[in-house]
Amino acid sequence: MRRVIGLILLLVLVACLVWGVLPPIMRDFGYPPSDMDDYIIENAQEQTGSNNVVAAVLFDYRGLDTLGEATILFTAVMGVLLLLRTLKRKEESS
Amino acid sequence: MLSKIVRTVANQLILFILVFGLYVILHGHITPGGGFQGGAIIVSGVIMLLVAFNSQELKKSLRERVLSIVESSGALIFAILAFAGIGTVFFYNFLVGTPIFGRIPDIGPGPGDIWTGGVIPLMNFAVGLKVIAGLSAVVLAIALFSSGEEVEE
Amino acid sequence: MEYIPLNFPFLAAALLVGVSFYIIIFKKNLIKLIMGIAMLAAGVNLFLVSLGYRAGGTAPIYTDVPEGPMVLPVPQALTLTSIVINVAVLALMLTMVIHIYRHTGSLDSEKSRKMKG
Amino acid sequence: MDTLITHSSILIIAIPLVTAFLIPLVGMASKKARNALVVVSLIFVAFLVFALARDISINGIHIYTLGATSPDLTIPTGFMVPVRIILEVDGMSILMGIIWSIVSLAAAIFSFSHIASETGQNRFYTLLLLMVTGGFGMMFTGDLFNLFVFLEIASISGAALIAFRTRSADTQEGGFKYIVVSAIASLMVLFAIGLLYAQYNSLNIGALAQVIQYTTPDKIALALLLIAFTMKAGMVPLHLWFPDAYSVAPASITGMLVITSHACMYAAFRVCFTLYGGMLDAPVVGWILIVFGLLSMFVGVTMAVFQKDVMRFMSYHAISQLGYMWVGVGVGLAVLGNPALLATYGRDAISGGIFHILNHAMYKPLLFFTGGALFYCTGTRDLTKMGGLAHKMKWTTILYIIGTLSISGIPPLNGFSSKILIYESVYQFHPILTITGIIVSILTLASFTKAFHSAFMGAELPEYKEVKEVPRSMIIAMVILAAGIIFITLFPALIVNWIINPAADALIKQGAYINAVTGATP
Repeated sequence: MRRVIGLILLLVLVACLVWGVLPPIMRDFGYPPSDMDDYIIENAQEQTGSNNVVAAVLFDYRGLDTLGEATILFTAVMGVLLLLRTLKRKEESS
Repeated sequence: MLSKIVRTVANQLILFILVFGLYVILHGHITPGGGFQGGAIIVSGVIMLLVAFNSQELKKSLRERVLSIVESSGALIFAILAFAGIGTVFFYNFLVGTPIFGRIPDIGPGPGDIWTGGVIPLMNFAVGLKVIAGLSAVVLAIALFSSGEEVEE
Repeated sequence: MEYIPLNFPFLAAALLVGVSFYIIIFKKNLIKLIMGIAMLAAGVNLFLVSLGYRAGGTAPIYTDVPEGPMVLPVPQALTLTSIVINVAVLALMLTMVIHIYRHTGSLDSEKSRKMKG
Repeated sequence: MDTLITHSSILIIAIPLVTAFLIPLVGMASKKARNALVVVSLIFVAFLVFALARDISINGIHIYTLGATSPDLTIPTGFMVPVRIILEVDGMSILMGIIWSIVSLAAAIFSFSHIASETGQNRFYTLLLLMVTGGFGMMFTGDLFNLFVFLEIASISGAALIAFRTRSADTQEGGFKYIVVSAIASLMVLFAIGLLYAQYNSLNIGALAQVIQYTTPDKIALALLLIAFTMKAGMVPLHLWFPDAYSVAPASITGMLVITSHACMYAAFRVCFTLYGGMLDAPVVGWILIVFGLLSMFVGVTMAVFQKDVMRFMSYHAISQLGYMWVGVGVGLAVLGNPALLATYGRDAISGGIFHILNHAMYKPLLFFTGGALFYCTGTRDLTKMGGLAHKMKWTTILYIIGTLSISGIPPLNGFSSKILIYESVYQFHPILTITGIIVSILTLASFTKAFHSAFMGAELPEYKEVKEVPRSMIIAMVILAAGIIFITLFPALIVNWIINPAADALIKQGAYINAVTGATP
């Protein structure tokens, strides 16, 4: 019974997603609206001095995201080391 | 531990992987790449060493405590670079126009100049340091953990 | 390639998301569950990066680039962020699965989840 | 001081972050220095939050543009839409910030004794501070993608902390469930962000709210966002992971996890009220929130009656209490399009829901902390094995009574004042909501009395002869929260006028939020 309900929900979800990205609903692939990105492409060299516009977006325009991303990596490393710590104590003591 | 051929090749290859990774990190602001990508390349080299030798062997040269310190300092450098702009605004690119990485390239397509980008190359470097240390620590910890288990039982 | 019928890359991403949801809901093995989440992440990343494509565009890097339009840089940056985030999540998940396996000796989600109710 | 206020929103996010990076280095040198660093940084953050709250009550919405030449320069000169990440703190955000600063401080102090016997403490405090960062980031950001990033920070560190005690399988399963749920939820959020970005080429909430059309992809995005955030906040059809994860974490972390649930709830409100706002098909979404909120209230409290594990028991009550907030705010959302009804009872319903968030954020961590204190002293979470502890643990008993009276809405205490606000306003919308609320309240009181009886009352049990009162730092942490409860109890009108009503207005007045981004070009 749970399987059937799950399957129905899944089909509804997939149908919605597929329907939502097909042409009449979604815009055409390859022709995005691009106000913000055009501004970045035009001004990145002058404002940040970086030839790589993606690097300019990562470290300048959306710097906090990258700081967050680095933090997430740090968090995961800390988490992994935290969870694997018990055995290390055992190794040291034995 | 794999055969001698694999170990020898891995020993030679790691140098090239390191150089390529460093190139990708340091040229992150003018060519495709950056701290994360270059760091991932170098960590793939570390994983190669892990496969060729074993985790106990690798632990002799890469200590987790050291890796942890390097990772924390990489993150700190990044955060401090972001903080340094707080005279105007957090994350302000304060090095543009100064002698350190401060040149502004010719607008439009061009050959690229290493001394551009303001704080971006420095941040790339900090992130690269962090990714190398962090992912190596994760890989090493998981490998040690699973091999330690086998040794115990 | 000026026009791509049916928004094919978006469609592929949506189907990938659908398949991975199937895996997440119906597979009992914890490793398969993690693979499902990795696939979900791949689908979402594919969707994000294909949002930025501009017909005939080049990579948004000015070093020795041919003249012409450039693809949008922001989706690429978002995708990069999201990839790194998923690496972090997967590492932590795998660590927890190692622990679960050590404690229960099983990777079956039905068996390992003792506390129901 | 002015400079400090100008930069306060980013400092509130960055100070715990930098402290977290420092802790592995400092912790190697000295344990005391590390603990002092944690407390000092959290107290400083709390000070900044209150200073910022005062500033917002005077000057309105606080804006901070990262990386621009001036913090107010939301839109680059000679351009129409925001490009950079903008932090936007309004009444609602700062209310959540105040809650989070108090609870995280209490949780950090509580942890000093609570996990004193465990290994890996440096990493524990690192992750705790990272969780604080993630929470503040979620509350203060004005950018959708940034919201996703901070959501991930909060949930990854939360999952690692849930699994902190690696010796038992339960903690690992709880942590694994939590991280799976948050990974799926955050990827759904990311897909929704992609759908919105595809059409409007913007990621800023205010800028999106200005141009949003409520087309079909927008509706799909709304559904994805709401499912994801309600799943992470533990609304009923998607609540199965909630008690499993919350009951096994160290008690201090459980207290903080409750607030991350509130932060996800805040994100859901932000999406409904601010992002979609006037374009939203408000009655439908409002009724969905109300129906599932009622289900949460009822299912949570009925499941709680059968629980033997004290933390599980309280987790189910948390689900039930979260239902009140969904109902209160859901009623407000349902009448959002109708100014007359909104003025008569809609705004009060929203205020009630938000006030209940504040109250719940005080008494639920307090109750979790007392549960953690019981676990600390007895080594078990099973209520049937406890008994007669009131003789030994006087402070814990008194604090538990305060929490119980408050959660059941007994008249003088703060739980009552928010519940009465919800009951009165919701009654005008539909009487059945109020009746359900009162029934659930009575059931809550009954089950908490039963738990009180089995843990604290009765004869002293022989196996607990050696039990002493918990260490001082745990009592201090609990007293901080109890002081919050008593303060709200004494001055409910003051709190409502100063904090709650501005927060409710911040949700209702979508235009102010948009103007702060798009209209502030100097």
